[in-house]
Amino acid sequence: MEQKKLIAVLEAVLFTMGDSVEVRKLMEITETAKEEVEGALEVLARKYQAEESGISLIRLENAVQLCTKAEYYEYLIKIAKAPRNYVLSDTVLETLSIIAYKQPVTRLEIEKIRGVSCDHAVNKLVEFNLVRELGRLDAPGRPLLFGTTEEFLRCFGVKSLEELPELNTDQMADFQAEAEKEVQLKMEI
Amino acid sequence: MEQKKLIAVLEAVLFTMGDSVEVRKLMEITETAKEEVEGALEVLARKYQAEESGISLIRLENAVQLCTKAEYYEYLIKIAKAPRNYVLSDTVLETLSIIAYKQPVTRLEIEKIRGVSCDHAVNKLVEFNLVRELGRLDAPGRPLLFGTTEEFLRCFGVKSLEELPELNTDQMADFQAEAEKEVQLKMEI
Amino acid sequence: MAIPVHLQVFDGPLDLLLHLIDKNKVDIYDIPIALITDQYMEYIDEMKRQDMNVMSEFLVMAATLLDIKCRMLLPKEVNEEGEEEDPREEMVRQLLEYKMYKYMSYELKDRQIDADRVLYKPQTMPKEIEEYRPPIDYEQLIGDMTLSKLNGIFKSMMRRQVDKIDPIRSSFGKIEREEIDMDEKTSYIESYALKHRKFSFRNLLEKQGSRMEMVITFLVVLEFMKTGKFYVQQDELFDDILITYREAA
Repeated sequence: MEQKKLIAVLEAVLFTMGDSVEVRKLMEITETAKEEVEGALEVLARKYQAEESGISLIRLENAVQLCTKAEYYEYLIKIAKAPRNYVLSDTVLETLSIIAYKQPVTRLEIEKIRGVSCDHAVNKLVEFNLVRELGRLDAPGRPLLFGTTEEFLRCFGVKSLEELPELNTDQMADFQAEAEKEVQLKMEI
Repeated sequence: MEQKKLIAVLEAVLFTMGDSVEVRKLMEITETAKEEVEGALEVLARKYQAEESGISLIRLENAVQLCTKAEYYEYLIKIAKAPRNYVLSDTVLETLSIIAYKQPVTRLEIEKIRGVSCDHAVNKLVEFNLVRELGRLDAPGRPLLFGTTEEFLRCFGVKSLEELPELNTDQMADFQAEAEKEVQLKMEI
Repeated sequence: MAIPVHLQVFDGPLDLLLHLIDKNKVDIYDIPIALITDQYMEYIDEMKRQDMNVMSEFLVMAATLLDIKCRMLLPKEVNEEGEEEDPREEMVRQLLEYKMYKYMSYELKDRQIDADRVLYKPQTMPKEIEEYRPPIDYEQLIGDMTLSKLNGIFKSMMRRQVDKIDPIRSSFGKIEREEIDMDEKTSYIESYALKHRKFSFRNLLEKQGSRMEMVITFLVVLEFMKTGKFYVQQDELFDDILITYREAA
């Protein structure tokens, strides 16, 4: 297929579906190789980057989706229904961040890190469709394993799990330096 | 408002609404005069006319709407027609087994057994037409009762629900006896 | 009227610990255990009225802190490599991990605020296409799942549910209050002693129905021993106890 037509087809499909569509699916219906589809998606994304465009193309792991540009929120909210806004308590957010970084993870592991039970938080996250069960761990009691969903990526504006804000050893060193700077009391036990 | 920005806002609004939007409404949102909005809509319509665009702007009386170009319908049909290649996850299978052996059963009962929310799994099963609503339980909140469908019988090669006998009352009694022996307590399963 | 005191709510023991470390501006790697433990205990004291389920988690941490405090006072332990071990090490590791995830959760929150400003579009399938209901490929969906496999899943789930119940605590059953009249028991034992003069403690206990009755009987015997009415004698350890009634006393 000619690239111009391919781009138009992809735009038509993404526009109609509204929801995210897997790249694999796009390859299937257009009977086109991965590189070509990816190339066309790139052109499309660049087209939307133009100032006079109000939409943009986002990536969610192996899928793509169209959405509005954040800067036009004020205008949109006057007419459109506000997006589902999950109000997540600190407890729930902490649990979510553990699941996001350690997935697949069991409840027990989460509880070990937080020092408190996490049943309520995990249930809330499953209810919000931010977290899902990934299966069961092959260990005594076959505990459930949890991981994040595509909705999670959308909700936090992350393209893929690799794109999660990193917390590396540097950051840990920062914490330490910070702590040391703050030390004003030297106390002996 | 600068025209480029106006065009972007209109595109974002029309995209997110999906449906038709009155020109008067567009004027209101952008606080812009009719001529300017009409001018911007024209630019937008021309932009979509380009070969590499899959959508177009249509006029309906005093309203405008974005829609998919008809020439790309064949690809949408491909998406719609493609058999969905889903697999049943552990989570969904567990929920299905509970519904099969304990029907009619409410969500709450399923959640009690699995220890986690089951909304997603039940919805999936209903979507797959393996499970259906049987009515409501005459209890506070009148919760929905779920049971298996004919499709379920077909899929598992069962002629009728009576043929699902293995784990009915007998087996349950066995479990209960086993459990009682182990922990010396009476339990309601 | 009691004045309600609002305590800052902490999200678990680690959260409270981090707060105390932060408040005292001390290095997380060099926690002054004595100070932090005291403040921690103070907080728990004020929390006492709260839900016991929540409390238990805080108490576990309190026990850990006290354990560390004790070990800090003792000579330093040395590991296989001959290095001195800091009793705080494990707790510091846990605190840092918790702090890291807490920090990441703020980061996520910021991202959510940004991402919330993006809107999506509902599906708008043209009518002509909407009529095509995507068929479900049941053969693929069901795969090699069979009824007996489904049955197996159900069984293992029911078993898991049974396993979840704590076999120790759930076997406690209901604790019922048993009313036993102490005076009645006392006069019963005295008349028994009058009748038998010299008798076996075991025989006396065998006549008691419930555990509670045995306990009361034992208490009454002790009481009579004290007042000198009973003289008890046991020849060997774990042997039966012989009780002699002494009227004159």
